[in-house]
Amino acid sequence: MMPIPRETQAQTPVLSCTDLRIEIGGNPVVDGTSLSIAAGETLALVGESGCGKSMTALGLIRLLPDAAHLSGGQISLQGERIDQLSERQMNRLRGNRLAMIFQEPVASLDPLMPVGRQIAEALSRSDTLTSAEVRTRVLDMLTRVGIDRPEIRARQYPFQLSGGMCQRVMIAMAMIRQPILLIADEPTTALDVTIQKQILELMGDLRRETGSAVLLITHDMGVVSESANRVAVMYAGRIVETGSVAQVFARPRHPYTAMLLRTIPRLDGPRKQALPAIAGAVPDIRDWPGGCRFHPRCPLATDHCRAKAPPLASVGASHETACWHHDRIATELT
Amino acid sequence: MTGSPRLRRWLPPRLWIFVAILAMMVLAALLAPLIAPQNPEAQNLLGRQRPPGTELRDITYLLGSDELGRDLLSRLIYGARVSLTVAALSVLVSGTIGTALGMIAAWLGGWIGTIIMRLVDIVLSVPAILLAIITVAILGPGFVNVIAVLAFTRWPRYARVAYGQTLGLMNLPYVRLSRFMGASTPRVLLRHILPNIIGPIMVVVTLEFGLMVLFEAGLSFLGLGVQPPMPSWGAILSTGRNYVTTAWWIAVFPGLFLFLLILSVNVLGDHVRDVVEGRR
Amino acid sequence: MSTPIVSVRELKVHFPIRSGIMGRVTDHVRAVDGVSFDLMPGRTVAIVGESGSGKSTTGYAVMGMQEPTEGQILIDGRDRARMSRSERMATMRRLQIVFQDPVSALNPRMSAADSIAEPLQIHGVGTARDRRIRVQKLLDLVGLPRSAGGKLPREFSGGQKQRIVIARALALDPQAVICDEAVSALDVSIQSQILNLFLDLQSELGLAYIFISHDLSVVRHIADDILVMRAGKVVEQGPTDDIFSTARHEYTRQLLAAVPRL
Amino acid sequence: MSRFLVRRLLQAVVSILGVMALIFFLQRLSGDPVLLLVSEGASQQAIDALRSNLGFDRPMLVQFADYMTDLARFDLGQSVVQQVPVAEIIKSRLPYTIWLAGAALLLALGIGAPLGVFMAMRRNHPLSKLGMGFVLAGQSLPTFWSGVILILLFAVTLGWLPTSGARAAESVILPAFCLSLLSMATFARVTRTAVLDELSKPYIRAARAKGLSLGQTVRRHALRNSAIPVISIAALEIANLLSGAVIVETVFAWPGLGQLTIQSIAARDFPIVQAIVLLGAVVSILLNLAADLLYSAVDPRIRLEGRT
Amino acid sequence: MRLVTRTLFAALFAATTTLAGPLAALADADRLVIDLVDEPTSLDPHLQWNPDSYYVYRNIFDNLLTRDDEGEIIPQIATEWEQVSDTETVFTIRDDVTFHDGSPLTAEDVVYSVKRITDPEFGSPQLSQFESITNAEVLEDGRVKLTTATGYPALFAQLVKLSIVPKAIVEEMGREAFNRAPIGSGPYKFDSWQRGVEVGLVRNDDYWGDAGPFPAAVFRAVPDASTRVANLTSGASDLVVGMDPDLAAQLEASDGVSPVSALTERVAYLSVNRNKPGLDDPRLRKAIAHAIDRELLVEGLLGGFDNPVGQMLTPAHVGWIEGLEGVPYDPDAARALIAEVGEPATRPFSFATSPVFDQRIVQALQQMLGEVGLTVNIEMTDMATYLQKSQSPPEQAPDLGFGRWSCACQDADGVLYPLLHSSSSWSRVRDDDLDVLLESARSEMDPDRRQELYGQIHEWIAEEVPQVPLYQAAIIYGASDNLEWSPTPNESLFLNRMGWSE
Repeated sequence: MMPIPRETQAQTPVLSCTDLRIEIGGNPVVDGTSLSIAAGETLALVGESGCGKSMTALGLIRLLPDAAHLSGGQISLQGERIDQLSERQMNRLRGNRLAMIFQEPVASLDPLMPVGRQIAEALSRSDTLTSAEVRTRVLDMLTRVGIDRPEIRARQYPFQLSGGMCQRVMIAMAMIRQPILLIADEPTTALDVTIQKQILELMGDLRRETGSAVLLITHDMGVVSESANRVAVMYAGRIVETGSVAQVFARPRHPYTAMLLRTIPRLDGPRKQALPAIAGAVPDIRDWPGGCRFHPRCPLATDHCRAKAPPLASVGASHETACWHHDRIATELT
Repeated sequence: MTGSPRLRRWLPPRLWIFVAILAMMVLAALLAPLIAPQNPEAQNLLGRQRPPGTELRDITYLLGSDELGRDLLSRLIYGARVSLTVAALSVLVSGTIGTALGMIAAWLGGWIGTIIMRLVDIVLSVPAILLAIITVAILGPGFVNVIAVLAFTRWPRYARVAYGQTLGLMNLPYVRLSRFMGASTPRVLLRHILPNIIGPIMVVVTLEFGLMVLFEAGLSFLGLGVQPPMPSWGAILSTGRNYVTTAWWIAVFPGLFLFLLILSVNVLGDHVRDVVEGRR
Repeated sequence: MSTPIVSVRELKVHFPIRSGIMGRVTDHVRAVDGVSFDLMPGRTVAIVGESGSGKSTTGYAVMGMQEPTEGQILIDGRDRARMSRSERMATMRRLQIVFQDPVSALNPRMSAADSIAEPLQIHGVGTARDRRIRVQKLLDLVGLPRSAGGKLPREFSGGQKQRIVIARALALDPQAVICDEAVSALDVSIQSQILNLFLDLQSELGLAYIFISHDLSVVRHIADDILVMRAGKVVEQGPTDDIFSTARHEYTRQLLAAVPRL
Repeated sequence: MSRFLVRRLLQAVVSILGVMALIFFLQRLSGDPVLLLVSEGASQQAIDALRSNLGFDRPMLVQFADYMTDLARFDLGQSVVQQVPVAEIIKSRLPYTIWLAGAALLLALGIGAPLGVFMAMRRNHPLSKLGMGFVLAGQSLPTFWSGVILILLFAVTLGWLPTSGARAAESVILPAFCLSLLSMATFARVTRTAVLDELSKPYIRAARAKGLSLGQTVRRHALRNSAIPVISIAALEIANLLSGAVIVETVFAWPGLGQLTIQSIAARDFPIVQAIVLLGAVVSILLNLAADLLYSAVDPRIRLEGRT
Repeated sequence: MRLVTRTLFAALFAATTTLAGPLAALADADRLVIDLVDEPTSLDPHLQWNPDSYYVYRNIFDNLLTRDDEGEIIPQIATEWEQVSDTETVFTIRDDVTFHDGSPLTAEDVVYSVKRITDPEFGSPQLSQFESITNAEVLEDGRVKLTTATGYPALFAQLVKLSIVPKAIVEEMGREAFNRAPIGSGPYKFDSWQRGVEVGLVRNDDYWGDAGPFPAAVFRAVPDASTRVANLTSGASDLVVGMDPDLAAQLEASDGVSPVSALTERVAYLSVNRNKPGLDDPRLRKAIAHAIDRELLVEGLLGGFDNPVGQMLTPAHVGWIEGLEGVPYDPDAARALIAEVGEPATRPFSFATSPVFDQRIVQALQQMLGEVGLTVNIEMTDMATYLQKSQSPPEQAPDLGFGRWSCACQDADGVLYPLLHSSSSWSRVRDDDLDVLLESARSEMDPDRRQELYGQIHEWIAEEVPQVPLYQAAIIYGASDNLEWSPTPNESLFLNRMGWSE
């Protein structure tokens, strides 16, 4: 677990969003999410499938699928509103100050274009670089992401590279213009554990070198604990708990976080015993429950929970939770 | 109206007009004997090519009379019957044969599969017209044989789709498992494969339906369609085109109906495709 | 002691690589290259490894869905290669499989009850009425409401679909179930439910599992014995506790080190 | 790749032989041309003399063996009706068909494909609905009918274009347009589907995340990737265009193979029909081959790994 | 994508450059442009028998004899002739005729032409028109003697169709080359043949007779009638063939063009198969004849261009009996006869036809037969199948059939013998007495006696109804109003008999 770099805490956040709302066909998928990321820090946005974490990321970079649209909230990049920018202005921002990498590295590269050219594409749009300069920078970037023999690799097609290698290429593509924020959407989910470790380490190294902030979207609590400074836990379109990784993991203040942490088999836990499971299933977008959205699965739920959604409230230094009963968690759920 | 939003989702209102056109045509075809004002084959050689609205011997020719003095409206109503039946039956026959052969070819593979798919290539590589003429020459002419000709020349399209789709499905775990557990071939094909390829097949069906109406018209143009005096839209149109400047109605009305029919089928077919391929 | 339900002896599965105009076989992919293990009744053997290690192919070979190139697979001590067709059919009832992706494991056009009853139908077990009752019982067993039977797969969540798949696997009262990454595609909160279900079924029905997974924490939780595979070969094999406490092989240690700790 | 091609070619040769045999016997089951050739009232002796002169009195298998022997020597035989070598007739007609089908394909692809791309990018734009309406309408008219209307409008009334024939270069415009209507909607549809498919793939989003605009992304990435389905449809559509040419060529008196086909079948000019079938089969095989080669030109996975 | 279009462009460019030849415009105001249905199948006058070839090659070749615009047989290559005996005729050959290559036309060429076309090995489709000629020879005085097997009064009518080919050239060039670039002695020389497109002729300025006003003529193949009409009305062609009365009405309505028509020697008829159940009853056949209203067909449907006939001939034929009305239209009589026949008349009768024929007439006939209570099903097949069915043994042939017969000889023998004699495959009649009549009429050299014999045959037809004669068919052309020309019954397009008006 990384400590939060102290000197950046007071500054304007690199990226912040308040009350972000995203709808698909009239149904909210992201329902009033607020986040802020400081320079040089890694914020993990964690949650199960369908909780809206990927939509949040796509909303921030304004690349939502056709069916979805931003229906409210503000997004600021270094204090500057970007949610109202035109498509053209966003194009200038993307790849430059904001970059993103995705879950399936092989599918995220154009199968018909050599990878070197795809990296160069990120570079060649605005800058007045000669082709030789472009080439040098591409090869240099490939080296920095740990690819051997970059001259040869640059000429190869995605299908000739392994998944891990493709993710390195994606990272090179994203980092080549030294963005101030990298959004990584499940960057290691499709990879083997040993490769996952390498990629996470690479991302950490690059973050330290460049000082970029990282928004890491993941469902894997292990990944969060190993590579993030802060964590925001999402459930059914809302952030239910946020705080430093150390605080949240040591003392979760939301029943969902608490139960999620207990339900995962651990390398040091008991074997062949029933895991403390969370009952029920993640609700479908179309029928999210009223009140606190976790209440149907929550052992602490009361009528109050069913009637009224709890706001995100501070429970300690930069630790917030959205639960009416956060004080009961330590005693009743751990 | 609880079903309404669901209906709107499956069939947006802008398409209702096409459904209405199709429904009217199908209805006209079904009810032809009830709604046709005249006998479609009754000629009046002294009342040929009269413009729409002509009244003659107590008969009003609403859409005019044709080159033999027959009531064009009645012929068009009965023509709907012929054109739609020919198209529907030929699509049904070729669709069934093609789908079955395609599934079997994919499922059995080996030399049977090769033979079937080479047969597909063969039939596809011979010009359809050539097969049609030769088939008519051998089978003799007529309504049933037109359907046979169309079915004979069109089944490979279904076979190709069914083949490709079946190959894709064959390796899905549930199919492999069922097969592995000892399910018989007919069981797997009918229970697991067919219900899951019917969507793409339906896309071909809608496209082919429009094409079959056109094909029948083309055969009529070449003199190989349904036998006179049986009216099909294609047959009326192909004689009517000789009178475009002197008796425009003989060609314009069947042309319009044919156009509306195929257009509706095409538009709805496109929609079916979008729904099947999950693009909406 | 009793005989193993499944006994794998020096299993090899090679896939030919063809090349040249005549399609001559020039080489083989050694997908599985000499694997041996025993599965005792009521026990769980896990096969772990990264993608391409041959763990799934091993599972298919045990199941009989993949012909071995070499080696033997003994079911209740009898070599499957020498069985008659009807004997093979009978062994089929004793081994079942649960796939990784519950979506492609279910026919989207078949109701849950029909899917569950399919193995019974194919094997001609019972009357239609018997089968209906059996399906109800199976739904109870995997923790689905009885009303679920009439629904189509798309009406279920991922976890529920996996329960249907498990119910289908249990329809013929197998002694062993091969779980091929059976919880990998599920959400964290659902994964634990399904793992619990597996454990419950094991204690209730005395099932044995061959548990194929890449997730070491899951494997540690559920397995009695572990095979670590890499590139078709078993690099390390032994009781779960031994593997996790004193891994001998370098690759096992690498794998363990790569697992993110909570 | 090469193994695959060789196998395909071998199978193709067998298919062609199958087609040839099928057509050979089917045709002869449908009678011979002798009665069409003789004058009305010709005596039986005269009919028999002509039949024997043309060789139709021999057993069918002998005729077939002879035909195949000639074919093996690349001799397509003589036209029964015109009494000139078939090769010569085909040679004089083929360029017209290539010209017509080529122009029609260019029109269909040139209008249909960009329309499809536009429809994929701007699904709800009024122009894309208008465009689709136009091509669907074009596909919904029988060519023998739209052909007459085109002639009456552009040649007779407006006098802009020649009515028929192949006398001047602009003669091709009307028939090619008429023929292209058959395929235009198909191209628009397939292109739209292909581009939409590509647009939904992860690499498009990744390209957008690099800062490429939608237009740039489509131009640089989606188009090339959606080429494969369009190419395979193009191969099929060329075959369809050749079939459609039968009617269009008749209406516009275009001296291509389509017209020749229908005339030769009607005249039972067997050697010409056989030659056209052979040509058609060879063309469809060449088209498939060309499509395969184009795939590999477009797709490095096929080019470098021989995946198919 | 771009790659695809680029490749296509390249391919098309290549195609265009190779096509520059055929597509090059040959704009020329001095040409007469005639739209035929199809291109000639062959221009060797001995190798084909179809109108589209005939229209063209008759302008390239001279024949032994020809017909004037009134239909009288007049000299062409033969200046005069002498009937030496019933079976021998001697022709004097014109001595001022040269072929297009400059070589003179001699009696040798005439004899060669006769022998060529009558040689069964040669395989001429016209063989049967000339098979009665057993010998041809050059006499010492340079005249040509033709010998026939028996007396053959129709000989001259047949010789009108015998084109004279140059012996030396044909033998030198060979059959195939001659077919491709024929050389004759006629008013027009063969110039070019673009397969599938057009045949170009140029005027033979050395022609011994009147070569006509057009320096060049083009015969184009335009299969679709509507397109031919469009060509004519837009001025792209000057003369088009194959019009029907409805298209003629269209031409009437357009400026600058008109229909031009002539009654031909083609007789339209409904054939009735006497060998089929029901139809073997003469009363039913008679009823069928009574059911047909020829006047209505001609006036109502055919626009009055054609001429109703009551005998199986036309006034243009030798053997036509003026005033013979045949079976009259009498639907009541027809119904009465059908009632008498009873049950055998109730079965459906098949009616064979082919797209070549005017379908409106076939349908009108079906309607007329329907009105007297018969059930008739039309069976349309392509021409080859239709002919094959008609030629099959009488018991298997269709019940009814529509036909339009032309012998191109304007002689009763060319119509009645093949349609009625039991030896002919075109006939479904097997009647010994009739055979005797037909045979004597065929060889009877006395015109009056011959006419009498044909009168008896007409009566037999009216009584037995193997066919119901319908009408003398008109041929309708579309012509530019600038063109001056009167068509003749023998359906020829002689360019040297046409001219520009003004």
